Amino acid sequence: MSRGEGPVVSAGALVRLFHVSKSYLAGSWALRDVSLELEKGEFVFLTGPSGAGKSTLMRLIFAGEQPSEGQILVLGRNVGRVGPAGIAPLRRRIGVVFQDFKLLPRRTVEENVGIALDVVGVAEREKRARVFAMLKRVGLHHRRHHHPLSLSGGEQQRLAIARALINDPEILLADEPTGNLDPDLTLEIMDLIADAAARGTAVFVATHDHALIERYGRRVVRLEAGEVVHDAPVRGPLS
Amino acid sequence: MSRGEGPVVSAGALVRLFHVSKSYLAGSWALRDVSLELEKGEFVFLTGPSGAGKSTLMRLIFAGEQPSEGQILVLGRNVGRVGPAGIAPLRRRIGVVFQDFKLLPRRTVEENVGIALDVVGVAEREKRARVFAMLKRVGLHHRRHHHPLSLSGGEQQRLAIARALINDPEILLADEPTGNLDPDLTLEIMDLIADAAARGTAVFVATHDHALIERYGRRVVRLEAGEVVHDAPVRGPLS
Amino acid sequence: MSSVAQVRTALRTALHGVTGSPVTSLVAAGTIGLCLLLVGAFMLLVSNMDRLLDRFGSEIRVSAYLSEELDAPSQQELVARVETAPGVESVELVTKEQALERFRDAQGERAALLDGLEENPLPASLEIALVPEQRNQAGLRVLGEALEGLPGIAELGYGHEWIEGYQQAVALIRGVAFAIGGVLGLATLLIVANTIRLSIYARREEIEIVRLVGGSRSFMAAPFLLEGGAQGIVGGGVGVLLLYGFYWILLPSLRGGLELLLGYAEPAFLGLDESLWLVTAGALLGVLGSALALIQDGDRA
Amino acid sequence: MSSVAQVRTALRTALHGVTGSPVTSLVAAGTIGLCLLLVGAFMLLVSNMDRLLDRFGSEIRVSAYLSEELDAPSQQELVARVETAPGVESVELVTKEQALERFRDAQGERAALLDGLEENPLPASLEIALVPEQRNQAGLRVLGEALEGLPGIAELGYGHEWIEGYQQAVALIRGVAFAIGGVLGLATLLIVANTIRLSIYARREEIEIVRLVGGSRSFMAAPFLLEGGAQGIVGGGVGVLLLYGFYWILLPSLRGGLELLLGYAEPAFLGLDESLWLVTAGALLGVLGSALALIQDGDRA
Ligand SMILES: Nc1ncnc2c1ncn2[C@@H]1O[C@H](COP(=O)(O)OP(=O)(O)OP(=O)(O)O)[C@@H](O)[C@H]1O
Ligand SMILES: Nc1ncnc2c1ncn2[C@@H]1O[C@H](COP(=O)(O)OP(=O)(O)OP(=O)(O)O)[C@@H](O)[C@H]1O
Ligand SMILES: [Mg+2]
Ligand SMILES: [Mg+2]
Repeated sequence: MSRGEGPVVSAGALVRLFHVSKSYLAGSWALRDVSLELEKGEFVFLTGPSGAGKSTLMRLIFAGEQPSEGQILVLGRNVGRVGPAGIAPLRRRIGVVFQDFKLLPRRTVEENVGIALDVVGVAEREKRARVFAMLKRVGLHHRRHHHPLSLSGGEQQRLAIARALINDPEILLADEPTGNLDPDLTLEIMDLIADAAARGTAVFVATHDHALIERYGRRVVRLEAGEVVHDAPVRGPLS
Repeated sequence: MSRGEGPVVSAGALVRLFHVSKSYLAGSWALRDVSLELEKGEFVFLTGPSGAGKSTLMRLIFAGEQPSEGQILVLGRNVGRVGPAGIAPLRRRIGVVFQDFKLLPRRTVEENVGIALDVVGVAEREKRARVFAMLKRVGLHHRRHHHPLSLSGGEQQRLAIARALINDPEILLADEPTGNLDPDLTLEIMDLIADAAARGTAVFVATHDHALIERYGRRVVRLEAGEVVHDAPVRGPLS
Repeated sequence: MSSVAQVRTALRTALHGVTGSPVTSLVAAGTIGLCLLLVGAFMLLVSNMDRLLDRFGSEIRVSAYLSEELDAPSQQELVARVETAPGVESVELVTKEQALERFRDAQGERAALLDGLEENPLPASLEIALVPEQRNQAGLRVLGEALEGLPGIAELGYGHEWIEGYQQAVALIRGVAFAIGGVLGLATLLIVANTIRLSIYARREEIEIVRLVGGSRSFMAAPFLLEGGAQGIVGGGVGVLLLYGFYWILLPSLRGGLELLLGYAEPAFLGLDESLWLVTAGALLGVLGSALALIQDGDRA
Repeated sequence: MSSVAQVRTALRTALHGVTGSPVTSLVAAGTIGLCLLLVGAFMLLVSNMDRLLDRFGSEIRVSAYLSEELDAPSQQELVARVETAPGVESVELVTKEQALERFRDAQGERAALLDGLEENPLPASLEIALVPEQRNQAGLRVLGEALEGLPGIAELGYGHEWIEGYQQAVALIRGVAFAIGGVLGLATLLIVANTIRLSIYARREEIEIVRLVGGSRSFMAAPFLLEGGAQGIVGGGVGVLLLYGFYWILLPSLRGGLELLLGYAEPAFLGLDESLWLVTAGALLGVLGSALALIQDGDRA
């Protein structure tokens, strides 16, 4: 699934994995020899059974884990070499919807979204306006002063999505972002994500929802036991 | 949706809600005037949009919250009146799959399942055998010495299901139990739950997955903005 | 559920608590240890001060001046009789000659003054030491009454001021020790309770989950109480050991200073019973702290 | 990001930390307060003991015995000259008559002994007090050399033993104070660091999340340092206030005891500067404790 043996830089590739393997426990592989590219504006579904390595792949991209083997280039940087101080600036350009949301329990809904702007230093007034607009898009503006623990599962998930999108990230990694949403909301949220892709964000969505994949008809990468068993391009030049 | 105005006790009803309302914040209702019964061996899907009150309904049944209005009878007890000391014995007879799993992060997989037997005082040897058998059924026996945080999302969900089922509960409340599972696993897990119902457990499954509902074709209770808008019996005598 | 099984489960869970969050457990045990180190250091200070006071107190003596006409055998007889009086520890006979010698010694460079004397005007006396419990005004009065009727005793010298000062010094030092000990004890209790509270707070999620799966209050609380007790015992042991370490490091310089200053230096470490008392206090602190924390925070879980 | 905005964000986040987990914050501040209460109580004890020693020290005097032939005007002249000698605080003339009177008083019930004297054998003398800094062997030597050449002085009485004992008492008490202070300070530092560490541990999840959304190390750490500092200031203030409270409650009995025992009782509270020093120490402890905890635990987040 590469164009030659060595890493070839394609102009628009925001994420490039080159023969990446990851092993948490000696003797078992969460990911095995994965090579793939994600270009600007590309929208890719990542699928596969439970435990196939989808979340692991995402964690490697935002440097939440280091690969056991292989190289990962994200936004032009080799994440294996940026070091602790380089990780934060990189993460500010990546939006992540975590499978378990990772919301701050003691901050309000508003503050949970705002933190993604705080870390890049957006001024208070602008921040407030952008947060409100984003919360409105996911239908949580009326809950903005509440705490995440008082939200329903689906509301928490939408909050996580709002935080990931607020900063117009160059890369969006969404891990099972609609698992707790009803079909109508799922479509609304997916449209939001598709919008981001249309504006140039490279999007990676992990999902089990085949109906969704069929409906959107984008490139699908399928993992099984850590290996890429299927990579069907719908748009974009990759194998 | 009741058979008359007063609470009529039907012999097999394990859960009875009678004009139950719940308000977390003054002026808004998470549940509104909900009355329903759940009988021994009954298998009911609970559906509805995000924030409709599905999790709230479940929390009321296992006494995680107290109703603002109305009465709730669970296993013959009025949960509003059992008091703090009576709640624990009640919960030991109810299995719950929480939407956010609620696993003990510092215990192993095995111990997370075993805790449900510890609280009722099952002897060590019997416990070990039962835990192993249950983990095998959800496909996690090879991970039994690991910690939940090292499991994938779907693995964690299966662990939560194993803990809920280990104690052969009289009532099973499963909140979105397959949101992180692939279609094949979803069916396996739902069969496990259906088995429990066949053995007499009253089962309540909250889900957004219409395919699932159609496939199993059981009674469906649909909530919208806290109100029951639909309660279609497939088996069982209600409404 | 059999109580043996219950205890086993609680023990196992407590062990998990320790191994599962070693940071928390070690920090709590360490804090208990440090607090008990302070309490122990204070106890050490007070107990040594007490011994010092006791030694000073042993120099409290009553002088019974004898009449001039008493001959040596009668004096010896009197010594024997006084020795049986209530509250008397020892009796020493000081002859006229010894009395003058002592007086001369006490004058130091002015001793030459006494060369002008024609005869020895000082009487012989009995120096009577009291048993420790009687070294106070009441003891003196009792002794005085007992000696009153004895023939051959001309006058009693009580050294009232000296004994009054001694009594006051004892009272003051004990009072200050009591006040400081009270503050220290209270502070220790609060610090330990706070620490354990924080460590339980760090695990509030765990508590909530155990409650949600039907764990009773005692099922949830028992491991924390056990863990608190274990932390307390470890902390207490560490505290005593640290104290012993400091004591041995500081001992030589301390001994030197005391010897020069007081001509007396036998500082002693806490006894075995006091050391065990400290460890027990640690265990109690741990259990109590956990109980307090569970009562305060448990209501919200 | 402008540094003003950074500071504002950090302040806001620190405030959230406090309001979001008041238990943790209050417990940390309370522990700091209690520790500083102990440190403050100790400082109070030491500073008062120091004042007491100073007062005792002021009674260290050198006696310069005058030759018999010196007449009154020459004696006065000598007083004026000695007053200008190095290290001298004050000079008092004691005539032959005064000397005998004092000696007689000192003998108490044995004063009758002196009735047998034909003439007064005691010389007149100058009682010379030293300035506090010179109340030691070196100061005595310097004074001795200065008085050496003066006519009319027959002999110097140094009271060596007394001054040696005083010096040793000061050294011993300061040494013990230093040792206890060291142990107390170390224990305080560790207890506070432990407490803050636990409070940060209770929020490790939060730290992890902030890091995951791209918060830099300083962005993550600043609020904790600020919060630690604030807790330290509050704790220090509370500690000083508590100390003051205890002081006022115990003062009357303390004063009574001291007066009876030493004929002297002016216990004093810590000065404003020392109180501020305690609060500052609290702030430093808070910040340092947070920094330590972040360094130790941050590596794993
Ligand atoms: N920290 C870890 N330590 C050990 N094993 C891990 C760790 N994280 C993940 N794994 C294992 O690696 C494999 C891949 O996990 P991953 O979370 O990537 O799966 P996934 O594809 O996201 O699955 P799911 O759909 O269930 O979320 C799983 O078997 C998982 O148990
Ligand atoms: N503790 C709480 N405090 C305040 N509001 C709450 C609390 N818990 C739930 N709510 C609100 O009550 C409503 C119903 O919540 P509930 O969790 O029951 O929804 P749900 O049907 O489970 O939704 P989902 O499918 O998204 O999980 C939501 O609007 C939610 O925000
Ligand atoms: Mg996953
Ligand atoms: Mg829900």
